[in-house]
Amino acid sequence: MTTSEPGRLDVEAVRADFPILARTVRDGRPLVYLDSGATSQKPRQVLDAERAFYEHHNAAVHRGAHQLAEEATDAYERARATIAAFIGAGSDEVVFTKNATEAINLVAYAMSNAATSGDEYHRFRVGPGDEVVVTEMEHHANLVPWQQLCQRTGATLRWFAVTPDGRLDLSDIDSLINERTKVVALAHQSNVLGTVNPVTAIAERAHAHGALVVADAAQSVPHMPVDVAALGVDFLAFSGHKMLGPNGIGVLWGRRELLAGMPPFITGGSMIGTVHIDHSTWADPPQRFEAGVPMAPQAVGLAAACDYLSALGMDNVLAHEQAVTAYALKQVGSLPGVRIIGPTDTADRGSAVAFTVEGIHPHDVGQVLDDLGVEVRVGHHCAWPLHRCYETVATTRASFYVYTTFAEIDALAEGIQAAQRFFGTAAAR
Amino acid sequence: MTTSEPGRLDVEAVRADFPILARTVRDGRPLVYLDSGATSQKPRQVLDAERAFYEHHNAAVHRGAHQLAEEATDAYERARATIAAFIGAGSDEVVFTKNATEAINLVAYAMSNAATSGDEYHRFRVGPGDEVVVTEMEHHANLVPWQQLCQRTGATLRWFAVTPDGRLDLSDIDSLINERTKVVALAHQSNVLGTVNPVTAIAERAHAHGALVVADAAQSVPHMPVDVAALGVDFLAFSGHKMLGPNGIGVLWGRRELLAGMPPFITGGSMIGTVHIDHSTWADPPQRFEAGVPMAPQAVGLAAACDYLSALGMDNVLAHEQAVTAYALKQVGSLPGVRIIGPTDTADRGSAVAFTVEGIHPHDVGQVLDDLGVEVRVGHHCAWPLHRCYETVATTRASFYVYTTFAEIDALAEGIQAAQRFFGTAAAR
Amino acid sequence: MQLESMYQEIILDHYRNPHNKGLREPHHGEAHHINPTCGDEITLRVRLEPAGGSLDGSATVADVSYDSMGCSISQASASVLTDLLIGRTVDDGMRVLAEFTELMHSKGQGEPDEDVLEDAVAFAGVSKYPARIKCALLAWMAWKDATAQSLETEKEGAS
Amino acid sequence: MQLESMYQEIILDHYRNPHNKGLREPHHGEAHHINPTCGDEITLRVRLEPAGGSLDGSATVADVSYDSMGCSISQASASVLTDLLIGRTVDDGMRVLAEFTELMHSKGQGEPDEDVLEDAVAFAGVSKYPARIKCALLAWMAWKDATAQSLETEKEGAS
Ligand SMILES: Cc1ncc(COP(=O)(O)O)c(C=O)c1O
Ligand SMILES: Cc1ncc(COP(=O)(O)O)c(C=O)c1O
Repeated sequence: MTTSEPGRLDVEAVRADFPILARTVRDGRPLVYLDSGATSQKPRQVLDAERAFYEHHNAAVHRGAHQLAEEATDAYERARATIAAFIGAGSDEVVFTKNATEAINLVAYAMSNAATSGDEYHRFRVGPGDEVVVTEMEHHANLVPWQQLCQRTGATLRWFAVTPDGRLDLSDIDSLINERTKVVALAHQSNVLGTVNPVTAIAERAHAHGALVVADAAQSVPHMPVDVAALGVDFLAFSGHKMLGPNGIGVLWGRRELLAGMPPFITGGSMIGTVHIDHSTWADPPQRFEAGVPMAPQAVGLAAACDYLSALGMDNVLAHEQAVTAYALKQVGSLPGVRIIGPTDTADRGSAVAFTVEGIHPHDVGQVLDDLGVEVRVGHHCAWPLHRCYETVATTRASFYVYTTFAEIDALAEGIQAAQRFFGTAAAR
Repeated sequence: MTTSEPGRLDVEAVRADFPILARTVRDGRPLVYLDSGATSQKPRQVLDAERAFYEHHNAAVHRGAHQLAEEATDAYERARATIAAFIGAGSDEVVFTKNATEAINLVAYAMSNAATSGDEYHRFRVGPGDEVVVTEMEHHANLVPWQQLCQRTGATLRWFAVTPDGRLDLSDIDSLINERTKVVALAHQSNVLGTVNPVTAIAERAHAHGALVVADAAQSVPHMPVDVAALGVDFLAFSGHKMLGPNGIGVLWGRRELLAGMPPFITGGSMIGTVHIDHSTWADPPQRFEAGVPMAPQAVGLAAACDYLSALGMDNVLAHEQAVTAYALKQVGSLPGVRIIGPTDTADRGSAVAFTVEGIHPHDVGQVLDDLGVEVRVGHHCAWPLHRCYETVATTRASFYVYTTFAEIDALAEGIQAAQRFFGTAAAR
Repeated sequence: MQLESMYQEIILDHYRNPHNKGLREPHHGEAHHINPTCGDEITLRVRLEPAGGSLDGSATVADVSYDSMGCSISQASASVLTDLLIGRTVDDGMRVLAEFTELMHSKGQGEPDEDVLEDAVAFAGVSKYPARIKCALLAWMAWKDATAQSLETEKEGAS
Repeated sequence: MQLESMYQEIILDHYRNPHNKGLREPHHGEAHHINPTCGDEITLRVRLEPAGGSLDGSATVADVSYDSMGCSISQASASVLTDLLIGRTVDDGMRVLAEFTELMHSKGQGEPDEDVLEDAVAFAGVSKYPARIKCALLAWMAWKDATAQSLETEKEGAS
């Protein structure tokens, strides 16, 4: 068991902020939570911020002129500014959604809505002959909405393949991205492989052909410093719950001029300019894309999460995760019968470590680990096409965050060996 | 000032559960919160339930096999069962959305998606020649999505007018609802007038012509017992935040066989059957309509809100609000220069009381009230077409809930008189 | 370790040496089921033998064969299913299915009837793990579908 | 009561007796603005007089007239605007607009320059009420649009 922590975070101090990490599971075993890629745990500071909103300032945002409504609106818009600053964006470029999934659907539906909206929205129209490009490593959230856009509009879906070592195969980029390409949608960081994709280079190619670029940043914004200006994409989607924030809130960032020229998705109150019984006009972004009473308490919670991460320093968060990941790749990757799915070193690679264990189905690996208090995810992790590339239906995935310790990686490696002993597939080392 | 409370709620005991009601506004004035129609306040029990989820059971629902994921999934599905029981529905008929707005958009988008989905979804297709019927009293959330559906599909929008006393004008129902009608969407209870519409009778007429009926229950489910079987509609939408629950969660209820035959709206993880790189199939309802990591903590909070309301008894809630409303209609309605917009007695009428004050703009009325700590809403309340019917751009609206006291109505009436004195429009009584 | 309560020896035996695996002809109905959370799949075939003139609930389950990919629980459950159902009448099989389904939803509280479920009682421990219930039921749901299909085909053929 | 800090006598006077209300001809530009939260509206017209040969920032705001519906703040603000801007150059007017906009976003902390803003300093108290800032700015935004339009029209005419 390793006791020193070479990352630049005081992990024990961090852990003390997360009430759930003190609990036990199964027969009183300490919780070893290695499923932050699915959802992260929340520090007290985030829960307190959300609760304080409810207990002191709760009102419908942007809809009232009384003091509570003023305070609620102010808290909501300050939260937007904090979150915008966290990714180097302007406040008016940050749209709140319920999660990354809605954020991506927003863009995909706006593009099909453009067909039946005014000419001012022609920039977003797609139809037969146009192409939409994704990758084989996408999470279903950044794949199915584009399949559906193609189905609604008659556009054609194309995709980048992945290489056996877990990288995008860019060899056919010149034919994949061409003058027919209208949008390129890809993960900034894969939730299975951990791979960080060369988004900036691909975006340049796409922009040369006038295509829009949508980055699924659900697994990057929580784990590394992300600056939208430097990244060079047009839209960026992420979820609050994966970055220490509450559930029920996500973000779509979009370039100011693109949001301004984009038709709405969900329609209703607070996103309108004027409403007549048979037609309506729209508010400016970001309001245009936020129909209904918004999730202000969750926005406030997410801003508290950004503050928490900023106080740790995103460079330190990244360094800590790189160290933990390197250790995991070594400790887990060196076990006999274990195959890492994805890059085996930490270059351009984040902290999801997916693997197979020879002769044991991931469900069974997960069950043994769970019995030992080690909580990992098993299955296709919402990336079914990717798993087909590796000729496996499912993998076991451990994923890490600011509160992950080296001792927890040791527990994982020991758990895998326990599974091998239990199912009799490997001699004990 | 009235001190006895003829409603059947122990309002003081209820108020003690709501931390925010103890605060003061402006220059230390007690908060008189009369804006529950926009959003309700939350009892400690709801905030505690949500926090307990985060601190003890937080994990991604329906995505993990470990103990935390089991507990989270179990809590989420138990919440669904509680909420379903609250409206007399089956669990598998309750779809979680972020708010009522999304719930209504879900149905409207599913209907346009049906055009480009398989034949099994033909039941939901609309196109040129088909008609969509709404009413002039709709909240924008139940109007604009239908305008947009018509714009996407070429269907025609038609609408019921309202009468001067705030009821639906049903005189032309036979021509409005006919064999071309595909969907009738209407408010169960108006958020401005308070009017409770004869939804069941209208639904019968619609069903006779094979049309679907969508009820916007955002203002009814929080305030009266609602039983979906008795109501006779096909879909019902409401928001958690208006019924003591958290923000960021809403509900679409739909008839089992209709949900089963409806194409999805937002697509992504957890709503799929199988996913291939170029096509996908769907899970059964309700999962089909819940893409992405869901807002489980908010679902748990909403279930706690349902439990809270059930413990009070929805009959008692209704009786209390009827009593408060009757008192408000009398105290406010009898002020010189004040005109109630909507029914002036409590028959088929809920607790929103909108009014105009002669010679004083609603913004200015609201400002004087706010200065006295009385928090009401001013504007068109997201019902702009309705306000045009009454030849006014805006009204002042007071709306009540379980914690509203008679003394607060007195404060409202006194505040209106203070505004009249301040602007010199009426002699003091 | 609570693992033993879930992975009973019987289950591990069936997992390592599955019975009746491999698709066989002839068959009346075939169903392909997938567990959408993990991607596990089964293709299962049913052959019925009419008791009297027509295929109905009194028909005998003459053969069940399958091909599948999945975890120990889903594999063992398919194997146990074939042992249990081959040779019974359809009506009887449906009763076993009902009993097994009830056991799976018992959250570890069920008291399985060993006379009816035989080896399948070993799955009682699985019911404590909600995420694994689908694994245990996968083959059973496929059998239900394939059997319904067999009866349907017959009806269509008859009409 | 903090009401008096918001509803200064000057504001109430302009509200009760608005100056330059009612649309007038001729005009170069017209803008129609709506406050989407309350439905208040204003239609505002601008007539410019060129200083030299062409219409530009040195032109004089020869007339501003408007028709509007709204609260005391929005009505008084339109009235004050006309008093302040008629007779100034466009460039000057834009400076007043900038100063007024800054005051409105000062959250009650602004120290308005009375030489520039004259009667408009009375709106300082409004800046403490975020929901009312839009009311105070409605006419000013319309003036900015109508003026930009006037200059545009001229350019188009010239080219
Ligand atoms: C009648 C009615 N319908 C729909 C809505 C929309 O609810 P939400 O904004 O929570 O989606 C509201 C409240 O704003 C309402 O009062
Ligand atoms: C890469 C990636 N994209 C998108 C999503 C979708 O996020 P959510 O479910 O919060 O919408 C996830 C997580 O589930 C993810 O890992």
